[in-house]
Amino acid sequence: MNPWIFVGLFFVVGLLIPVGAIGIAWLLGPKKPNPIKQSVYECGIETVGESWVQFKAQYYIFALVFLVFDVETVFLFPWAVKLGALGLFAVIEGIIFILILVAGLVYTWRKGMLEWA
Amino acid sequence: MTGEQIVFLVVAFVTLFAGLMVVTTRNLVHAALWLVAALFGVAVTYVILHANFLAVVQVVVYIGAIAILFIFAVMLTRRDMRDQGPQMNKNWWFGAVLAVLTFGGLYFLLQGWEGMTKTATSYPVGFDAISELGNALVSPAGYVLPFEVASVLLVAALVGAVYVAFNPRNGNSGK
Amino acid sequence: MVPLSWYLIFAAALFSIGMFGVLSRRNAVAILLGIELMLNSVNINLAAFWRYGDVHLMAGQVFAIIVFAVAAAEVAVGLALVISVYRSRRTVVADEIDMMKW
Amino acid sequence: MSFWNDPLKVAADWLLGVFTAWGMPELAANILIGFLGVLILISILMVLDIGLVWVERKVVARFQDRIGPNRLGPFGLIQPFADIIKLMIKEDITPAGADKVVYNIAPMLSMMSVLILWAVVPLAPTILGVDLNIGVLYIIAAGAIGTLSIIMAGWSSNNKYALIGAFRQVAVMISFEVPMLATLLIPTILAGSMGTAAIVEGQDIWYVLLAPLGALIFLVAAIAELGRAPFDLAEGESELVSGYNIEYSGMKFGMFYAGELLHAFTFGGFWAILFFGGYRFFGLEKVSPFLAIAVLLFKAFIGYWLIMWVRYTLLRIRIDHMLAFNWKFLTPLAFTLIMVTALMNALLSGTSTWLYVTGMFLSNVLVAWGALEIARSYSRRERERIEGKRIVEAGH
Repeated sequence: MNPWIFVGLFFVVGLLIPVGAIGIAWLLGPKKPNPIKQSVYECGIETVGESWVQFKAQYYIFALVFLVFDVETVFLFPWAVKLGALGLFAVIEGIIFILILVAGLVYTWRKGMLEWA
Repeated sequence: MTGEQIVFLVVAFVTLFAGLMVVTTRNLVHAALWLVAALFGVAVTYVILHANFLAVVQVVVYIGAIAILFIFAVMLTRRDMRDQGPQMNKNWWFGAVLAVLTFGGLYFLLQGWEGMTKTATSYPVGFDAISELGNALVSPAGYVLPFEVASVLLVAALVGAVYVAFNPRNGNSGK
Repeated sequence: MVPLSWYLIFAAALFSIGMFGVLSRRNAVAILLGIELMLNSVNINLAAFWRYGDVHLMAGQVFAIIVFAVAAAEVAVGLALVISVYRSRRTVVADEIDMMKW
Repeated sequence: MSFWNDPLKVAADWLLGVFTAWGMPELAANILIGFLGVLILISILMVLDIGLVWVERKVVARFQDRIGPNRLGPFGLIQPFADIIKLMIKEDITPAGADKVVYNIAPMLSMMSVLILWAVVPLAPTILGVDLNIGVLYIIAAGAIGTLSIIMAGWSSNNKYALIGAFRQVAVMISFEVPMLATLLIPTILAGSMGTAAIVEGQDIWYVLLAPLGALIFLVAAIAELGRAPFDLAEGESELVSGYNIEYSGMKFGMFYAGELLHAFTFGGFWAILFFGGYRFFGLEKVSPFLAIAVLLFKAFIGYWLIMWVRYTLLRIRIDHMLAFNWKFLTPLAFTLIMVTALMNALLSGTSTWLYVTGMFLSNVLVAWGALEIARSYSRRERERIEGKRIVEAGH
C-alpha cells in the first residue's frame, strides 16, 4: 500500500480535530454579537484609516533572499543523500554550489540590503 | 474505476477550479491563496506519480516561499488593490477565446499521438528515486552543469531583483 | 491505473487557465500568478513523462527541478520589477505601464 | 510475534481479521485501520497537549518564583481541563470587516500543520507513521503550511496590530528556516538518507557528537520558528498587543495556543530524533517498543524543557537584531558547517571510528570558535567606531 495514504489520513484527521473542536465550541457558546463587541481591538482607541496598511519594502527583501536560499538548499538534499557513495568529487561540486550561493548573500550584505532600516 | 483514478479526478478538478479562481478573483490576496490551493493540488498529483521529492519541494518552494512572496508583494503594492475599476482588461474575451483555442488545439494534437493511451509500468519495488536523483545531479555523466548553472541563475536573480527593486538612486528606497 | 492522457489533458487545461490569466488580468501581480500556473502545468507533464517512461532515467525529474529554479527566479525578478515600477509610477496595472513607448 | 514485541502489527492484523470477516474489502479495511491508528495517535497527542498547558504554566511559575496553578485538583492538575471547558463555552467573536472564510480556516491550518508533523516521527523501531524517503523535508513542508496560516490569520483579522504581528512573525520564520534547512542537511549527509527512521537507525553514535554545532543551530532556528522568546517579537504585548492572533477568541485562540505548545514539544522530539538518537538509548529500545516510546518521549520532554528554559530566561530581541543575527551570523555559519561536515565526512570515512568522531567533533568546535572570533573582532571594531563617533560628537 502506498505510504502516502497514511500521510493523507494524517491531513484528514489533523483537520478534523480542530474543525470538531471549533465546531463544538461554536455550538456551545452564546452568540450575541453587537457592534461594540465586534469592533477591531486597538487598545480602546478608535481605528484610524484602513487596516490593510501598506508595508515597508524590507519585508519583501527578506522574503526574496529567503526564496533564493530555500530553493538552493532544497536542491542540496539529493546531493547530501548520495554523498557517501560519490566521493570527493561530489563534495567539491557541492562546495562550489554553496560558494556561489554565499556570493549572493555577500552581495546583498554589501549592498546594505540586510539592514532593517 | 480504481481508487487511484478517483483520487486523481478529484484532485484534478479541485486544482482546475482553484486555478480558475486564481485568474478570476478580484481580491489579490484571495487569488494568491487560491494559487496555494492549486499548487497543493499539483503536489498531490506528483504524489500519485510517485515523484516524492518533487511533491515535497513543490510544497516547500511554492507554498512556503513563492506564495509568501506574492502576498508580501500584494501588500507592498496595496494602493492599487482597492479594486477600483475592472480586474480584467478590455480584451479579456480575446484571452478567453485564445485559451479555449489553445486547450482545444492541444487536445486535438494529443488525440492524434499514439503514446497518449500509454499506461505506466508498475513502480519498481525498492527503487530509491532520490538517490538516483542525487546521482543524476552530481555525476559528471549526468546533469552536473545544469545543477551548477541553476545555482548561478538563482544568484543572478537575487542580485538582479535586489538591484532593480531597491536601487537607492531610484529615489524613495525604504519607507 | 491512471492513463497518461489524463495527466496531459489536466496539464493542458491548467496551462490554458494560466494563459487566460496572463492575457486578461490588468494587475501585473495577477499576471505573474497566471505564469506560475503555466509553469506548474509544464512540471506536471515532465513528472508524468518520467513516470510513464523508464523510471531509471531521471531526466524528467531533473528538468522539473530546473523549472522550479526558473520559476523562483522569475517570481523574484518579476515581483521586484512590479515593485520598482510601483515605486516610480504608483501603479501596478499593466496597461498603464508604458515607459517603453517613448 | 507477541503483542509486547510488535503491538502495532498485532493489533492491525487482528483488526484486519475482524473487518474482513464483516465482508469489507481488504484495501478499505486497511485504510480504516490506518484511519483508526492515526485518530488514536492524534487523540493521545491532544491529551498530551492539554498536559503541556499544565507543564508550561507550572514551569513558568517556578522560573518566576511563583507556585502556578494549585487550586483545582492535586498540584492544579485539573486546571487545564477547566480551561478547556471555559474555551468551549466562550462566545466566539468575529471582528467586523474580517474576511470570514480565511479567518476561520487559519486556526485549523495552524493546528493541522503541527499534527501532520507526527506522520514522520519514528516512535519505536516498529512503530512509525510513515517511512517517507523525504522525511526531513516533510518537516519543512509542514512548517510552510504553518507560516501560511499565520499570514492568513493576520491578514483576515482586519486589524493593524494583527497584520504587523503576522508580517514580523513570518519574516522571522522564513528567515530562520534557512539555517534550519541547512542543519537538516547534516543528519542527511551522515545517515545517507532523508528518512527519519533511517536517520535514527544510523545513529550508532549520536549525531550530536558528530555535529554539536549543527544541533545547536537547529535548536536556535527551531525556537525562532516557534516564535517563542527570545524570538517572540510578534507578540510584543506593549507594542503589538498579542500579535497575529489578537482578534481570535474562544476555541480558535485555543487552537493557536495549543498548536504552539505542541509544536514546541514536537520540535523537542525532532531535536532528539535528528541529533540524540531518537528512541535509541543503549539498546533499551530493543527490549520493548513501549520502552522505546518512553525513551523518545523522555528525550522530547528534555528538548521541550530546554526550549522553556531559554524562553523564560532570555529577554526579547529586537527584530533588526534578530534578522541581522540570522542573515549575518547563523546562515553563513550553517553553510560553512555543511561544507566542513561534507568535506570531513568524505576525508575521514575510511578511518577508524575514534578518529572519525574526534575529527568531526573537533572540526565543529573549530568552526564555532572561528565564527565567535570573527563576530567578536567585528563587534569590537563596530563598538570602537560608534563610541569614537560619540566622543567626536561630544567634543563638538
